[in-house]
Amino acid sequence: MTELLLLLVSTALVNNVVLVKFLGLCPFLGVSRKLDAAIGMGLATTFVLTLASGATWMLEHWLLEPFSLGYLRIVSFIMVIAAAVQFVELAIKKTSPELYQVLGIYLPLITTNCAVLGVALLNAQEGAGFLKSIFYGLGSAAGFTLVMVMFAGIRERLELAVVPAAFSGAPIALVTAGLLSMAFMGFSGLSLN
Amino acid sequence: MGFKDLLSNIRLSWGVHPEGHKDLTSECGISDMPMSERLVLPLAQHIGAPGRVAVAPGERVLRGQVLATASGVVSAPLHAPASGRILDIGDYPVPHPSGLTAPAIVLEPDGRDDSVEFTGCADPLALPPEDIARRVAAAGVVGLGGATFPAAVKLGLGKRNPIHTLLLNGGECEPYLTCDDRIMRERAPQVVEGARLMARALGASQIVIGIENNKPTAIAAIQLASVAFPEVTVRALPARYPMGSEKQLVEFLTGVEVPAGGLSAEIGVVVHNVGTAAAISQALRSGEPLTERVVTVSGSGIARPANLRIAIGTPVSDVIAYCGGLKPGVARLVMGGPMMGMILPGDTVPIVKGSSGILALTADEIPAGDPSACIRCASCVDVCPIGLMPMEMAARIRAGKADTAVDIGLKDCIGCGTCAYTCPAHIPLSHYFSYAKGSLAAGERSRLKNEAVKKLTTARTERLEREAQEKAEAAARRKAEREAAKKKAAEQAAREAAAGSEGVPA
Amino acid sequence: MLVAVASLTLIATLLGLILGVAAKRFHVEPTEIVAELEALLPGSQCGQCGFPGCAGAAQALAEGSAPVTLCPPGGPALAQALADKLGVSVSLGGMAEVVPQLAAVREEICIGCTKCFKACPTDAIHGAMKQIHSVMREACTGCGKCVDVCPTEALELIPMPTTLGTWTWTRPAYA
Amino acid sequence: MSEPLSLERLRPTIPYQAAALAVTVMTASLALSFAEGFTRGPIEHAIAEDTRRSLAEVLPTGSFDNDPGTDRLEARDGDIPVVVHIARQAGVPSAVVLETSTRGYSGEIGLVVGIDREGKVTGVRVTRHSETPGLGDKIEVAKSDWVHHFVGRHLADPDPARWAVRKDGGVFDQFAGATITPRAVVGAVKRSLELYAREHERWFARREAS
Amino acid sequence: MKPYRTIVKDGLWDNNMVAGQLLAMCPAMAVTATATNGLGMGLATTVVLVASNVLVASIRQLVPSAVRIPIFIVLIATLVTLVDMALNAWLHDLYKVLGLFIALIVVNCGILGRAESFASKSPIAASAVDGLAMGLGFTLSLVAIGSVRELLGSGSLFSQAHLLLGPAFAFLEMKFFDGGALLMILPPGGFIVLGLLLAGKRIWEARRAERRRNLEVSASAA
Amino acid sequence: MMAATHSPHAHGGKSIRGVMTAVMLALTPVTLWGFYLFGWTAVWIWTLTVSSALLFELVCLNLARRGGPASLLDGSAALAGWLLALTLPPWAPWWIAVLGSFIAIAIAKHAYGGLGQNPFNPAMVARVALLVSFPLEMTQWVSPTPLFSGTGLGPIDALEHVLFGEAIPDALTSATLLGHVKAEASRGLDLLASVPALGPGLADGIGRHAGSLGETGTWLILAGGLFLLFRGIISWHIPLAVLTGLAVPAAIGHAIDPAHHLSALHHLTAGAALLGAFFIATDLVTSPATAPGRLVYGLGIGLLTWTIRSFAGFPEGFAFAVLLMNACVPVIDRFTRPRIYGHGAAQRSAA
Ligand SMILES: Cc1cc2nc3c(=O)[nH]c(=O)nc-3n(C[C@H](O)[C@H](O)[C@H](O)COP(=O)(O)O)c2cc1C
Ligand SMILES: Cc1cc2nc3c(=O)[nH]c(=O)nc-3n(C[C@H](O)[C@H](O)[C@H](O)COP(=O)(O)O)c2cc1C
Ligand SMILES: Cc1cc2nc3c(=O)[nH]c(=O)nc-3n(C[C@H](O)[C@H](O)[C@H](O)COP(=O)(O)O)c2cc1C
Ligand SMILES: Cc1cc2nc3c(=O)[nH]c(=O)nc-3n(C[C@H](O)[C@H](O)[C@H](O)CO)c2cc1C
Ligand code: SF4
Ligand code: SF4
Ligand code: SF4
Ligand code: SF4
Ligand code: FES
Repeated sequence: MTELLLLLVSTALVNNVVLVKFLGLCPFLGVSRKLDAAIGMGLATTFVLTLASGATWMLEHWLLEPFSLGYLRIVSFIMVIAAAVQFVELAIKKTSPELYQVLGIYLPLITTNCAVLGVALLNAQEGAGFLKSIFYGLGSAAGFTLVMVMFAGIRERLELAVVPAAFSGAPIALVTAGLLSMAFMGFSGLSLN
Repeated sequence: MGFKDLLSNIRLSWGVHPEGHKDLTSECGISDMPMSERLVLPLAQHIGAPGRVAVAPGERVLRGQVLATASGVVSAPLHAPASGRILDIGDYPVPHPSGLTAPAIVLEPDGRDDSVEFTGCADPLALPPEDIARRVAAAGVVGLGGATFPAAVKLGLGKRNPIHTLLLNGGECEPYLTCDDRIMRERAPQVVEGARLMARALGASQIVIGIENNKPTAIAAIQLASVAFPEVTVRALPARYPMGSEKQLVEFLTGVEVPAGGLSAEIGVVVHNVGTAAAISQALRSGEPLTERVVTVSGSGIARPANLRIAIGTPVSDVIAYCGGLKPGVARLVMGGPMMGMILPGDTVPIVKGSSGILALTADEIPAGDPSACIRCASCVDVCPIGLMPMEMAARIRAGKADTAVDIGLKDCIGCGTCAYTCPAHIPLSHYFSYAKGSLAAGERSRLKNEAVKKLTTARTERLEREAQEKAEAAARRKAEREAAKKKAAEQAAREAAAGSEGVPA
Repeated sequence: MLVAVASLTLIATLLGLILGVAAKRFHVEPTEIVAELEALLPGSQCGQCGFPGCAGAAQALAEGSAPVTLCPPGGPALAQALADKLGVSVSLGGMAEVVPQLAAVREEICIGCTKCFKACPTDAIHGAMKQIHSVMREACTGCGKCVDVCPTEALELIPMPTTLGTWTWTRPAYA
Repeated sequence: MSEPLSLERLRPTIPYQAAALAVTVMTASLALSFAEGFTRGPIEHAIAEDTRRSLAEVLPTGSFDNDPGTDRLEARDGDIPVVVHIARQAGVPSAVVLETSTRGYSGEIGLVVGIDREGKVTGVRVTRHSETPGLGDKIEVAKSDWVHHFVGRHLADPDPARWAVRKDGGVFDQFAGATITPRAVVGAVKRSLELYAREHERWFARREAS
Repeated sequence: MKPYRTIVKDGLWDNNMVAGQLLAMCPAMAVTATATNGLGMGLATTVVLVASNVLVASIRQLVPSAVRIPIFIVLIATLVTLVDMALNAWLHDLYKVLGLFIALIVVNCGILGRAESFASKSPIAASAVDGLAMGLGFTLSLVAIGSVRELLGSGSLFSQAHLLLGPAFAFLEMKFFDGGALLMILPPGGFIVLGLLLAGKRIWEARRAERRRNLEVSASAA
Repeated sequence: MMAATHSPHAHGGKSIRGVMTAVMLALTPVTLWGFYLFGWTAVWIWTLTVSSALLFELVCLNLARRGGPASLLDGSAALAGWLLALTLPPWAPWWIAVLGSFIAIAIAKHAYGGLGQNPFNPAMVARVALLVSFPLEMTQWVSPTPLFSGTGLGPIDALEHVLFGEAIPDALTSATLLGHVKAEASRGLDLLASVPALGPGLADGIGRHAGSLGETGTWLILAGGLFLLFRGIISWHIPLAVLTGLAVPAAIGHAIDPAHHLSALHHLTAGAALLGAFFIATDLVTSPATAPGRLVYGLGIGLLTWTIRSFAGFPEGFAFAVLLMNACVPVIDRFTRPRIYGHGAAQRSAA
């Protein structure tokens, strides 16, 4: 139990997918203009990421590994992920048009939110067990959501600030992301032993 | 001050302690100012619909005669402060920060002081409650605490909500102003009687008079005057701005908050100013309408600060002249207190029912320093009596998002200016809020207009269509008729031709 | 290899089926955004926006080729409503500078020809044949159609006058 | 396109959609399977060649004539798995190469350590690491010649107490601002030597016996 | 359809994948610690981008919209895996340099982005041009980011270019000083440098626009 | 006619410059003590940092065409530089000071639009950026060489050292307490055995040990902080929460495993904890606006500082903790808005 908890902390903070691993940057930068949208995107990603971690684990351990089909890993993983995402997209479109409008083009991009595939591939690489894979996915998604929310909060405030013309919008958002990532470096080397 | 008050004082976290400057006038007894040569009486001196003019230019009027009648549910009549001749009815500068003109009646007193016959009442407390309200309405009494809400309308609130408490607002938390202080000291019995009258009209069983603890003489005077009346209690208030604001007063004295967007009457409380109480007592006893009020004339820029009883309509310039004129270095003329009062565009504007003070402020009395960026010190958050985040609202407004400022409470802002007073960056916070409220109101007006226009255009389109259709139908009918006629003619012609005679062209 | 191809194809078929069904189940009609936008516009077809009328303006808005501030009669309130509908943010700074206009009749010249009365899309002009016509402030959008048709140039557009009721505090200057 | 109309009609049907995806995936997996078949040999070959080259790097040239890449056995050093490659000259073991790992500043550092029969280091290379560029990455030969300082060292040179970085009282330089990485590498090399000292007889014996 | 000039200009500058659309950010941040890496990633991506655009454009009529994303992405992943295998087998040395990037290309959302927003709606030739322009624009951005990071972070430019491009390109490798601001080659440096570059681009474009306006004014005055 | 000026027509008299001046006043004693303790290099580094901060402020204000000398002299830039100087190694080379000021003023402050707009604490951004970029220069500490004691450098020699960066004499280099602890821990050594100096001497409050100016002179920092508290410049919430957030886990950790965890007292007196709690975490611009928010923020900083000090790679985590919590401020502010009068569950029954 503690091990799984530590895994959560380490994936969420120390090896944060976005700021340290550089995965999932496009939605991180694209859907962080509004706090609500960021939370929505975070939750959608959490759902997909956890789902995908489980699904790809099964694929890996029940199909790819027994028949040594490692070369099909990328293709099969991404197919499953893409299908899951599209399903989620269709479902959101139906159930919450507001959320759909906000998440816009980024929902399909969860597919290539490299975090999803990246985490799945890392899991396969590490040979993690089922539960560990799920927690790995969950922790990564939690880290993703966390920085999304922090970042979106700052960006909402920046919208009200008198940022110089050259920096307003994307440039200052990137500088902010850099400073955020710098702050997260404080966790580097974090080990609990 | 009781222990409970002390506790509440510590518990209060909002508000500021502006420098009082009350000693300039606090010992100046109320004296009468002589009648001016010309009075300007704006039709809108109260919240609500402006009065409807009841006289004509050139007409001679008597003191106390109705010049304009109330023109709606929320309105108040206007009376002549002196006998004289109506010089003009037209647009004149009024006390308003815009410097715009507004409809007003100009009266030239003739100095004879002929008055209409007043029907007073020796024992107004014996009057039935409805009668009290009716007489208050007829006397044109409005709230003298600043909001100028027609007093009688407030007295009618008892009909809709059960009112248990009347609060009398003797806070006078604005710096400089001492008119309420003087009224309480000099006319304590009147104030108490007025309060009892209002309580009777409202059906309220208890009266609480709240007075800031920096006015010990007034507290003593009111206590003395009310000693015979068990339903009246006097409570000392901590001296802190904006203690006199209705919401703060209600919460402090009753422990209950006025619901957002609602009236204090919803929780069984009605608040009136002490001056209003005194005016009501006077109006009912003598039968004379409200045509004068007590005004504090103060500020370092005034030669002889004073508390004056001034006829409504008296030009501010006359008041200043009567007080010895302005000293050099006056930077700003303000009507009301420095915290919420309005800047006067000039001294030609008249005293109105809501004028509690005329302040001539010199440069070292007014805010100095240019606004700079907000440093998020949160002083404004700490002092806001309503619990708003002024810097956040101002930032949203500045970024052109007034509508999102509403989400965080813009509509709850009472415009007290406490935040701007305290801001180290000198950001005109309350100005931002007035601006935003104004532009939201303008937006609302234009939305309403759009809807109206839309209705009009649809109606017009429908009308045009109908007309076109009718025209078409008419044309068709005519055509059918013509055709029928033609046919008939043709038949006839045929017949005639058959008969061998000449055809007549149709 | 056969296993690989067969199993993946099977999975793909299944996923395809699921998605296909989901697409049917969760199908949403595309909203008639143009119609909704047109419903928001004043509908006076005045053409101040530069389009042949409100329908054209709505079309342009939906395509994103016109700013939400396009309609002077609608004012900032409409711009905000349009922006909300389209999910864009709007800066009303420039809009506030456009002073609303109002048609005014110079009574001494008006001959009561009723041409303006017929031209006004909002029925803002009142008056009967051969009588002096007057403009209703609450209905006039300042479109100027009446000015164009008036034979005696009795009509002119004036800025909407400010009254105590419509005056507002200006935006504080920012340091 | 001759039948756009029928395609138009077909496209929204569910079976068509499922089939489209299935066909795509089938084609993709077929293509990949074939490609895999074609490339498996060359890839394995290339990887073996790689291993051989990296092993050769830490062994003196001409000191062996077998293929240490395939002459391997697995061992453990504490809880670290170690792969032992044995280099032979005419069938006689002349040296070993240990594939081992250690924990650096950020994550694992993979090492190969060549050790000759006398227990002297013949070479050290870092095969993988995620140390901070500019700080800890001076353990790569491409960045610095630091790892060359191990060549010729053995357990008695320096004496065991000084088999450490300077900061800990040893003889090996640390990098400016980064002690943890070199400390880890020095420790790993030392442990490899100790492992060799403990086990080499067994390794050589087992192999020679078989 | 857009003229080729616009497509090219879009890809290289106006609608640049990184600097304009903020897509494909992960590789743009992850591999740009050196200019050489940026170049390698950019070129590898360009190849895949052109191929995937062409492929998608050629089958676009056949793809039903409900499953289009899975189909596109499977195609891209297959392409990438094929390239990966081929390099690994026959150009193993290059593979050792590029291998890292190739795995990352799969997750580069910019490629799917182009498939979705351009190739699935355009004919084959235009899609190929778009892929090439986008790819080169991507390369340009990556090299720019990489150069700044490398220069500030380790005082060099195009270090190890010979490994990627062959020994003939060793002349590109430059060394200006030892040491440097480590921050620049760590994750935060990527964001900060791109932010500063975008600000620079803004300023430059504003200046240019102003200059052009001035020219027009003086021309009309003349 | 006078221009329409909105009420209020009175002002409380607080000004930004006044606030900043008060903070600088509060920092003066500990700074002077630091000058005495570390000698002329410290004086030069401080001077360089503050003056270059002012210079960059001037340049940025000009570029933004905003404000003139009035904005320059509002004191915020000088204060940012001052606080940065207090966290730098007193024998750092000149370019550390200048680059630090540049990062603080140009990047962390003016890229966001200047005073009040920056989400991150400029001085801490600069400190962390320097630490991460130049770990060597930023972790070279010296033992105190008090002025007039003959151990340190004269003014000219010190200037030479700062400008030309001669190596620090070996005899002088030393480690801060936290650095020492981290180094020993990284070798897997037991604190009890390896840190014999862990007596009460370290907490003597005068700080005769290696470190930055802001890590020494504990009592003076405390006095300055209390001065600010009583002047009403800062509220008590943040300092108290920071110190609690640090001390409580530290005490628990120490009670459970004294071999690997420093005591609460050490955590509080070593490193930047006190300076941070009173002067850095309290930066108005980058901290929450409401009391509950400030408590959350302060607790977060304390807890993160302890976590980073105890478990992560850096010996001192205060700066990181501040930046991490800075990033949370907008979210904290959003969820700790005060209740608005007349809304919600306030309808207490009449007294
Ligand atoms: C910020 C603020 C301060 C106020 N201060 C006073 C005051 O000191 N005395 C007072 O009588 N009314 C004051 N008022 C007005 C009261 O809220 C309330 O309207 C008034 O007491 C009602 O009495 P009236 O109708 O008799 O004027 C203040 C209002 C506000 C918003
Ligand atoms: C961004 C960053 C990256 C670091 N990377 C490494 C590293 O790769 N290897 C290492 O040994 N130490 C690394 N460090 C650790 C510090 O430099 C640490 O203080 C040092 O290793 C302790 O050794 P010292 O005794 O020389 O100070 C890094 C520090 C920072 C700030
Ligand atoms: C603004 C500025 C930044 C500098 N940055 C660095 C740097 O990042 N790293 C560095 O080693 N020297 C830097 N220097 C150069 C130093 O002044 C000095 O020459 C250098 O540290 C010499 O040390 P070395 O032994 O590492 O060569 C910088 C100089 C300036 C003016
Ligand atoms: C109580 C107080 C604390 C401050 N602390 C800092 C600080 O830690 N770092 C800093 O750069 N500026 C500090 N400042 C100065 C100023 O607020 C800061 O430069 C702004 O963040 C710049 O926008 C402080 C100011 C005050 C009043
Ligand atoms: S003016 Fe409004 S925001 Fe400011 S203190 Fe008063 S109520 Fe609060
Ligand atoms: S008081 Fe002024 S400076 Fe302070 S937070 Fe409020 S608006 Fe900003
Ligand atoms: S300006 Fe407005 S009202 Fe006039 S046609 Fe255009 S959209 Fe319609
Ligand atoms: S400008 Fe003329 S035509 Fe247009 S709305 Fe006004 S009155 Fe009607
Ligand atoms: S490349 Fe776009 S999310 Fe990673």
